[in-house]
Amino acid sequence: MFLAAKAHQSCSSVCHKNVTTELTTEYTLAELMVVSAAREIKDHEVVYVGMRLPLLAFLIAKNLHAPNAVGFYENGLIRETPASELLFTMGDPPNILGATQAGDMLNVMGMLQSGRVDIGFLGAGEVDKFGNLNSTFVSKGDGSSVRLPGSGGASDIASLAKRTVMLVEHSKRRLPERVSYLTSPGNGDGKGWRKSVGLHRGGPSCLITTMGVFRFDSDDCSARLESIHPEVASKQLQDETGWQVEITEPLQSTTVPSQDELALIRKIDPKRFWTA
Amino acid sequence: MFLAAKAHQSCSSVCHKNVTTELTTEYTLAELMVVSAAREIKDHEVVYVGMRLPLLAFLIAKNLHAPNAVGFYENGLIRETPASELLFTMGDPPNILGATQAGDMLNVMGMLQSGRVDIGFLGAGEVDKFGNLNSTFVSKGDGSSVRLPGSGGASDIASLAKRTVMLVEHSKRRLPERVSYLTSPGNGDGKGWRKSVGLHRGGPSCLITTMGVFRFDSDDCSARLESIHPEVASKQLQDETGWQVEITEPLQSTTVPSQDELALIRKIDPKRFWTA
Amino acid sequence: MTITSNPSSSTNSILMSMSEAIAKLTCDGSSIVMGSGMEQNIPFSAGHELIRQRRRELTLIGPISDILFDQLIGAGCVKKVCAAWVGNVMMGSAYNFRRSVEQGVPNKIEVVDYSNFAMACALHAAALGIPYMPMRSLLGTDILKNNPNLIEIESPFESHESQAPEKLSAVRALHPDLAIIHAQRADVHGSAHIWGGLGVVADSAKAAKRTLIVADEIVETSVIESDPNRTVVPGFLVDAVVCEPYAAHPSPSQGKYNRDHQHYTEYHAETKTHDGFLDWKKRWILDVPDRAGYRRLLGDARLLDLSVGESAYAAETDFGY
Amino acid sequence: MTITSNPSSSTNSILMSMSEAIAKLTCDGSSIVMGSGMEQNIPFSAGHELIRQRRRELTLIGPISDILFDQLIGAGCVKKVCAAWVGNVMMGSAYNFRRSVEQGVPNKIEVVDYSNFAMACALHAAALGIPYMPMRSLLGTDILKNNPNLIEIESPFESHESQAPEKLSAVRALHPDLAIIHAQRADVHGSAHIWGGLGVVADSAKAAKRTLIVADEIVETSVIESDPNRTVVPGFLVDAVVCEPYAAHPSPSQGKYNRDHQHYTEYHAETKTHDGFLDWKKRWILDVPDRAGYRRLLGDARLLDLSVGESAYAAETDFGY
Repeated sequence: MFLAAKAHQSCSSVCHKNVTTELTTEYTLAELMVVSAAREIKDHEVVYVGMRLPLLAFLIAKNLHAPNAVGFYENGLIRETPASELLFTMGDPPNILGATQAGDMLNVMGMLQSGRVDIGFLGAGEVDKFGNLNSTFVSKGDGSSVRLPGSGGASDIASLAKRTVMLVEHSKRRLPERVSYLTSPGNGDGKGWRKSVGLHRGGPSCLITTMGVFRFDSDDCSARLESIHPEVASKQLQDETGWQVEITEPLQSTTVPSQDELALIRKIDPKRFWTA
Repeated sequence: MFLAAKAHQSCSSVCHKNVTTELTTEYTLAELMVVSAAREIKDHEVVYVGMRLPLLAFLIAKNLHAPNAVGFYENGLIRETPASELLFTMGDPPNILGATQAGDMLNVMGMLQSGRVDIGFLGAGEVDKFGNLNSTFVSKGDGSSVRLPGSGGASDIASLAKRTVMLVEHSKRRLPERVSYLTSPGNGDGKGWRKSVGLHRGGPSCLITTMGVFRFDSDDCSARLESIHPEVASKQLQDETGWQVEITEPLQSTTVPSQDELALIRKIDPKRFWTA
Repeated sequence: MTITSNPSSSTNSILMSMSEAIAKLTCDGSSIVMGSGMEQNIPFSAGHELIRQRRRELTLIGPISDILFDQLIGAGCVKKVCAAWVGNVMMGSAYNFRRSVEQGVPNKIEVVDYSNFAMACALHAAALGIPYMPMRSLLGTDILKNNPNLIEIESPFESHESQAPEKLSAVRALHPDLAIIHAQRADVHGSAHIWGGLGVVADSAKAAKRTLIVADEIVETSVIESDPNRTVVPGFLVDAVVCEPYAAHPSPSQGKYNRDHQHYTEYHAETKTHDGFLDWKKRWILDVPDRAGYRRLLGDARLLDLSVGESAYAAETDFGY
Repeated sequence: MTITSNPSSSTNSILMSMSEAIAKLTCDGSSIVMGSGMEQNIPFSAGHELIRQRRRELTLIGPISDILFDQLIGAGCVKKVCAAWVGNVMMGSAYNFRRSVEQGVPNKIEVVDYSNFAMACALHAAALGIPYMPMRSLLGTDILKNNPNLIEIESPFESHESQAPEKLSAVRALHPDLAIIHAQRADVHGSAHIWGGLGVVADSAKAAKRTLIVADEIVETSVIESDPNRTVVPGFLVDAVVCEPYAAHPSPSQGKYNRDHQHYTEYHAETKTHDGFLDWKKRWILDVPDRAGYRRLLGDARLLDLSVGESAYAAETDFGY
């Protein structure tokens, strides 16, 4: 799967102070998103990694808290050990060297379809309150539309993984009430939708934006705000969200990156290609 | 595919004189069958080789008159060069060493299904006048039945190759009017049957027995005797055939093995495992 | 810049003995796919341990099976066989199979007939997580008529050639409880390198609920990871690894040992009667405790005779960057 | 005993130049699958020759396509794209694709949207010779609603979990006129060794009516045959072989050369406008006669920088017996 655009582009100049440790540590919003994504990976899980920020999130998780996680890449790679360098794409030479298995796309997609993938990562042009994603067309304010790159493997991951985690830049345009084109299925129009269309498992678990973290565990299968990023005001977040935000009380502040996490991110991405 | 039993077992003690060349050359019926089978392979054809005698027939053809034939083996091997030793099974080490491709069964079976195989070889417990094969159950005279090993890949080859060549020991029991169990489809009950059941190509081309060679080019898609082996009488052949034999006039005598062919067979199978 | 060494490679070994693996992964009534590598890499030592542990009511699954299925049938372990071909790949018929079907000796088994391709597609469908595979084979045959897992269907898309619905066959996905797979080499986590004809090996591991790898050799994870395209089964699919040299004897393991033709002809000659098979079983299975004992019975001279005479190494392949 | 040496290896070479191969195997209106190796082994040099030969009305097929499809679209060669993703694998959007769809510049293309898996299954179905593949993906999506080659079906077998018919999706087989496949090495007959992630390479060769192999290196047939498990495309499927070092640049060819990240960022920056793309096309495609010219334009320093820094050879594998 592919993030339709670089989700972190708008946050390159924002820095935050990490106030949970003794040391004052600055981090970027992209780093906060990567770390939040990495923490969704549990040890021993099979992870459909996807492209862009999740490439880095998987490396962080494998090196820190999920050493036995297994990475699936839709070009046909399976890794039980992390790549030893920053990846720009899943097909980069450092991702091939030392892979556990290298084969056809059908091998990894088949195991995704048969239910062997625990968690998949997704990006999109739009995400709605039910976790449906659009990475095909988005409408601009003036009535014209923007053609996005398309699903890639996102629709397959959204259809077939046991749960999915989405990473999207937070803006009213990106987070509409309902997507204008349903590229990758979330919870459709609510409870029971997935089963009714023939999807037997899975669905969105978590939406990580540049302002907060949403969880899809409500009765109606819509996104509830679980935590808000440091220095983001609730009103600001609501103003930039296309639906009425429901909050899980008490609203947490998103756990900021630890020193270990930041040190590792900066070791892997010293030039800050993904985390500027 | 597998020959259900060793088709040449009954002919181990029979020898014939080759009278078409200056030299008098003795050959066995198994050698005559192997050579007849090899001659069905044209250069550049894709051949689904199967097991037993055809393993040897393919080696003969590749070395003599069809150097560019491609061999398919259902264990997943594809060979553009012949194996350098006698093969007892398609999975023998000399067949793996030097193969062009070694992969899954689905690779070769898929190309068989998509129509890339020109000719396939089949054996069976029974063959009937329409070229249908039984390698599952045969009834004995006393009412009991014999369980044969089963289709292997024979039914797939019979369904999907562009044409098939069958090798069977000639006896009334082996050549009934109609098979008692249709394991591998020939022409069913005659013209139009294959299309009517959904088989879009292929069908039997040739039946090589220990007494003669039949061709399936008649209007009603049944076997017509094209040639009779040297020293076999027409009446003897009819007596050992379960249907009224139709003859293509003028009836030929089966072309006996050439010196080159015999020399090669004996070089490959010096202990006469297949050709005694 | 290297971030880290392999954090998981030195832990989580699932290496165990064959008796432990068979005890752990099978029970009476298990369905087991074996012989997925066709005439090569047949896991005979695992089958012999199933016989020693007196497993009963097994369902055996595989396209062909060679004499391994015949041995399990003769030993009374089997209730049902789902296969395309049961015999002796070198000699033709296998006598225990015939005795069971024709005479109920030692017990009557149910045979569900497939073709090789239908079996491959049944395992492929299961590996892919779909309920069936469409095919063009077997139409008009008695195999299709008699196997409830094979049916005729129509294509949901119109044909390019005609407007009429296109007839197809369909085979139901088959999910064995266990796949037993022989590999030339594996690491202690189960990631396995296999070479030669691969038959239905990869799909059988993915179709099965659990997988047992039997390897001629255990290697460091770094050996597996040096050539990921050679990996046919990734370790996370594997539940146990057993290391036993000559585990596939009398079938060949390319680059490790050759096919023991003599063993096939002897088995054929010695098992013509049920009593003959019982003698054979006592000698080759019951009276040997494990594969090491079996190797001793074969003897050093025969092992040497079967070993690789002339090595032929794969061309150098660079995974560097 | 050795019977014979390879009787076919020294004859029947289908080695030719890229301009010959593209002239021979394509025409206006051809449908071509490219980029089947995903982010690796993308046959850029073949795409550039299609642009130089001014092919028109092409249908481009592939799961993803990277900027190769974007270049062909910008050059006006394309009528239709069947793909899951069209962009710049490193940078996101690709501008020619957007301009074509959004503004009809240089011409309006038709886009038939797939997911990666649906594309893989469409080629798999064609490779297997069946009219479609059943899937469980894409149900409820607008991709399925808008692509006539994707439909909803019901399983012809009852479900294990429920008695109701099981909903599935189905994708129609896709048969391109031509597959263009990049390989690390091939022989003069087209048998190709490829390593790394294999994407949909093997199925694309079998799905297509004809196949062009573009290899970094031509090797003796004995090299191919020394490791038949490394062969992804067997020669009898191949219609032409072209040997061009760095043919896949700027995408990587594992063990041969690395990914040229800079080229992707520059392309992204320089093709924001149509005029910008025309300048880029003139410099990198029209003003170079062939891949040798392209390598000269890249320059020795950059080629050296992209070459393999540290080799990492696959573990020894013995095919002997």
